[in-house]
Amino acid sequence: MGIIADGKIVDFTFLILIWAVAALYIWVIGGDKFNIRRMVAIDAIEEAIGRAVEMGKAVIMNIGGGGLLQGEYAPASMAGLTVLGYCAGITAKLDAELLCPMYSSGGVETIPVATELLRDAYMAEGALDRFNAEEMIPFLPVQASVMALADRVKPAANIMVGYYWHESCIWAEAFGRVGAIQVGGTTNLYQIPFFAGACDYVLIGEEIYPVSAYISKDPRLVATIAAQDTFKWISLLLLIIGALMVTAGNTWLSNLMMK
Amino acid sequence: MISTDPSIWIMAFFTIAITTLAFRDNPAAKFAEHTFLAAQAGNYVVMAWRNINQIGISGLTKGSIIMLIPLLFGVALYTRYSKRYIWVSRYPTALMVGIGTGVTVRGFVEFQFTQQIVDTFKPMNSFNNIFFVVTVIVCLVYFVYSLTPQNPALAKPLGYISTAGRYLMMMAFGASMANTVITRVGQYAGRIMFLLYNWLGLG
Amino acid sequence: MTSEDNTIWDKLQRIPREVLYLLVIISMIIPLLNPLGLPIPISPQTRTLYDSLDTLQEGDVFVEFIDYSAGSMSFHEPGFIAITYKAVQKGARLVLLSTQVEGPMMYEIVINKMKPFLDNAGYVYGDDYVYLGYTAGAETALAAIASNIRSVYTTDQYGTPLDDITLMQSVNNHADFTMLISYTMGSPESFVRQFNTQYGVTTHIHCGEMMTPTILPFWASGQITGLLNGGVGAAEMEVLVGRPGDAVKLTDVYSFSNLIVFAFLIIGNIGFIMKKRMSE
Amino acid sequence: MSTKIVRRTIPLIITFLVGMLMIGEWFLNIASIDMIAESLRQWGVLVSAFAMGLGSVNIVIRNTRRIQKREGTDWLYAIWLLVVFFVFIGIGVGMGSASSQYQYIYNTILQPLSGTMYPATLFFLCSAIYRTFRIRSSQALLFVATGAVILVANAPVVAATFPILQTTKAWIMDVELTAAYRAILIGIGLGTIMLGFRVLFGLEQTHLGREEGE
Repeated sequence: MGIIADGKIVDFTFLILIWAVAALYIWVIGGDKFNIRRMVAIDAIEEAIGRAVEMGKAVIMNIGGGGLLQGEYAPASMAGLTVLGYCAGITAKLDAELLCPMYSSGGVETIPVATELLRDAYMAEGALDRFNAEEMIPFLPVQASVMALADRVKPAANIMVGYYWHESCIWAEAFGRVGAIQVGGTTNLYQIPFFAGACDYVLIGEEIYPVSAYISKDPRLVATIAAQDTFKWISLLLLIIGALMVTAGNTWLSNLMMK
Repeated sequence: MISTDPSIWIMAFFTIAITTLAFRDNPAAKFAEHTFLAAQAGNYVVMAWRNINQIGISGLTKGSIIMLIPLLFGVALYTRYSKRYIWVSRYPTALMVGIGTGVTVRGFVEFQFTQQIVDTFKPMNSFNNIFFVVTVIVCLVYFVYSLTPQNPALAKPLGYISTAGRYLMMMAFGASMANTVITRVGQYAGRIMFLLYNWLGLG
Repeated sequence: MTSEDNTIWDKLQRIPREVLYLLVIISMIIPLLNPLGLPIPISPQTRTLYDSLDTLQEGDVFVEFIDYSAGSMSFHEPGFIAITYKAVQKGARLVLLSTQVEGPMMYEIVINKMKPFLDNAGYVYGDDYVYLGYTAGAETALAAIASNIRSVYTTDQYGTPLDDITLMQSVNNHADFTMLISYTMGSPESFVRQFNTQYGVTTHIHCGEMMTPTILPFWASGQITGLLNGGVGAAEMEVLVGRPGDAVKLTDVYSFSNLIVFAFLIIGNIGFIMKKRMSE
Repeated sequence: MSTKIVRRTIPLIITFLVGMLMIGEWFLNIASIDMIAESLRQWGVLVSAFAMGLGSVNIVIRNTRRIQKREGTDWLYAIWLLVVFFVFIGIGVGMGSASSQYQYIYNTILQPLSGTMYPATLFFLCSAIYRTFRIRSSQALLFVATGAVILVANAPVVAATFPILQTTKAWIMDVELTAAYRAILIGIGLGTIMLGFRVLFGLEQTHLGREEGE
C-alpha cells in the first residue's frame, strides 16, 4: 500500500496539476495576460439598472438561499455577493433604488456580509446618505412572500445570482408578472430551467463563477479562470482521444484514468 | 364522511391557507406563513439542541475536555449580531468553510471529472453514441471563457460550436422543466389526497 | 386599449391565473376519485434498483437515509414502503437515519404505516432495524458517518446508547454497509461523493423527478446503481414488488395534470405566435 | 497590526489547514491525518448544529422590533409568531423531540404547512409556463418542444396510445439530456475545484466579511 490511496492516483495528480497551473498563472505568468470572453448577462445588468432609473422604479437583487456555511452552496452565494456589490456600485452611481430581500431559511449569515458590501459600495460613490440597511434589506417570512413585495414595489429589474431551490420559480414568476427585466444564474442544475425559460438573461451553472473575475478584472481571479479553461481544453482533448481509442478497441486511456 | 377530528381540521385549514398564497395575498395566508416560519425555526432549534446535547455536552460530561473547543466555536457564531465582536464569528466560519470546502473539493476530481470523462469514452459505432460524445464536447466548449483563439479563422467556428452548445442545453432544460412540473404535481397531489380522503372522507 | 388588442389571440394570452390554478386542482381531483389503473412501463433506472435489491442477503446491512420532508411525502413514502418491503423480504437488517431536519417526524409517520408488516415479518426494533435520528452538518455529517458512525451518533432516536443496541454492535462505518439508499429532495450528489466515490459502497437514490436530470449522468456512468425517479419511479417500484399503493394513484394524476399543463404551454404560445403574425 | 493577525490572518490559516487536512485524508494513507480529520468533522457537525439557531435569533430580533413598532395589525402576527416559536421549543426541548406531544404539534401544525409550501410552487410554475415560456427564438422553440414531449410522455393516458412518445422520452433523457448535463457537470466540477483553491489560499475572502479598518 503506497502513500496515495488506491484508485486515486490519477485524481490526486489532476488536483495537484490543476492547482499548480493556477499558481503558475497567478504568480509567474500574471493574470493580466488573459482575457475573459464577453458575458452578455452581466453586461445586461448595467443596462437593466439604467432602464430602472429612466422609469423611476426600483431594482431587486437577490443571492438565493445557499448561505456561506455549507461547502456545496457557499461558492454560489459568494458569486452572488460579488454581483450584489457590483449592482450596489451602479445603483449608488446612477441614483437608483436597490432592494435586496432576504428570507429566514436563506442563510441569514449572509445578511451582515451583504450589509457591509452595500455600505462600502455607497460610501465609494459618496452616497452614504442614501444608504439605509433596514429599508434596503427587507426581510420576508417565507420565499413566497415575495409576491406581495413584487406587487407593491413593481421593480423594473430583478437580478438573481446565487444558490436557488424552489424559490427560483416563485421569484422569476413574481417579477416576470410585473414586467421586470430579469437576470438569473445558479449552480443548482435543476433550477436553471426556470431561469432559462423565464429570465431575459441567464447564467448557466458554472458561468456564475467567472463573474467575480469578469467584474473586478482582478488579475489573480482572471488567472484562476484561465487555469480552469486550460483544463477544459485538456478534458476536450481527452474526450476526443479517449472516444477514438475506445472506438478502435483500445481501453488503455480509460484504464489509466481509473487508476 | 367529513372528519370530526379537530386536528384534521387544523391541518386542512393550513393546507388551504398556504395554497391561497398563490392566488393572492390575504390575512389567512399571512397567518399560515407566520405560523410556518415560527414552527420551522422552532423545529430547527429542537433538532439542533438534540445534536449539541448528543455530541457536545454528553462528550464533555464523559470527560473529553477537547469538546469545549467546538462548543465555544459554536457559541462564537452568534457574535455576528454584535458590531464590535463580529470578528470572533470568523473563527467558526473559517472552520466550517475549511471543512466544507475540503470535504466537497476532494471528491469532485474523481466524482465529477475523471469518472465522467472516462464514461464518455464511448465506441462511436451508433448514432446515439456519436451524438452523445459530440454533445458533451460541444456543450463543454460553451463554458470556455478565456484562452480562446483570437484569430477570426478559428474564433468564428468556435463561436458556432458554442451557440450549438447553448441550443443543446436548452433542449435539456426543457426536459428538466417538464420533470419539475411532474414533481410538483406529485407533491401537491399528496395534499389533495389528504383533503379528499382524510378530511372530506371521500374515495 | 384599442380594438386591436382585443382579438381572440390576446384573450388566449390573458386567461386569469385563478382559472389556471382551479383547472390544475380539478385535474388532480378527478383521477383521485375515479382511478384509471393504466399499465405502467418499467424504466431501466428502476429495473437496476430492483435487481440490486434482489442481491441482498439475509443479515446484510441496508442503510436508508430518510431525508425527505413533508413536502415530498406523497411519493417518497410509497417509495420507502416498497423498497423496505423488498429489503425485509430479503431478510436485510435496516439502519435508518436522517440528515434532513424533518426526517425524524417522517420516520414516525411511515414506520407506523409499516408496523403491521414489520411485526408480521418478525422484525424487532433494535435487533433487525433501528432509527438513529437526525444529525446536522449535511455533507460533512455524511463524511463522518462513512468513516465512523459513532462520531455523530452516540444514541438512537429514543436515547438508547448505540452499544446497547444489538444491531449496532456490528455496524461502525462504511465497511459494514452492504448498500444504501437516500430518499432525498436536497443534494443527492453528496451521498454518491461520500459513500460511492470514496469507499465504493453501492448507492441508490430516490429523488424527485426534478433532480433526476442532474444525476442521470452519474447513473449512466455507474456511480449510482439504482435511481428511482420520484413518483413515476415509486409507482414502478410498487408494481415490481407487487404492492400497488399511493404512488400508482399518482400516475393517474399525472395523466390529467400533465396534459393540462401541456395545454397551458401550447395555448399561451399559440396566442403569442398568432398575435405576432398579425402585427407583422 | 496584531489585531489584523487575530482577526483575519488566523481565520485564513484555519481555513487553509482544515481544508488541506480534509483533502489529505481522502488521498493519502496516513493514519494520524485520518484521526485528526475525524475529530474535525465531528466539530464541524457540532458547529453546524449551532448554526441552525442563527436564523431563529434573527427571527426573534426582527419580530421583537415589529412588536415594539405596533404598526397596524402587523404586530399581532409577530406576537403569534413568537408564541408558536416558543411553544415548539418548549415542548421539543422540554419533553424531547421523540415525545408524543412534540409529534402531535409537528403533525398538526408544521407538517401540513411544510407539506404545502413547496408543492404550492406548482401554481407559480403553471402561470410561468402559461405566461413567460414563449417561443421568442429558435432556442426557446427547442426548450418548449422537449418540455412538451416529456410532459405528454409522462401522462400514461396518451403514452399508452403512442409508444413512440416513450422512445422519444427515453432518447431525450438518456442521450441528449445526460450528455448536455454531463458537460455542465464537468464545468461545475472544474469551477468548484478552482474555487476551492481560491478559498483555501485566501484569494477569495467573502465569507469572512470585509476588513473593518484593521
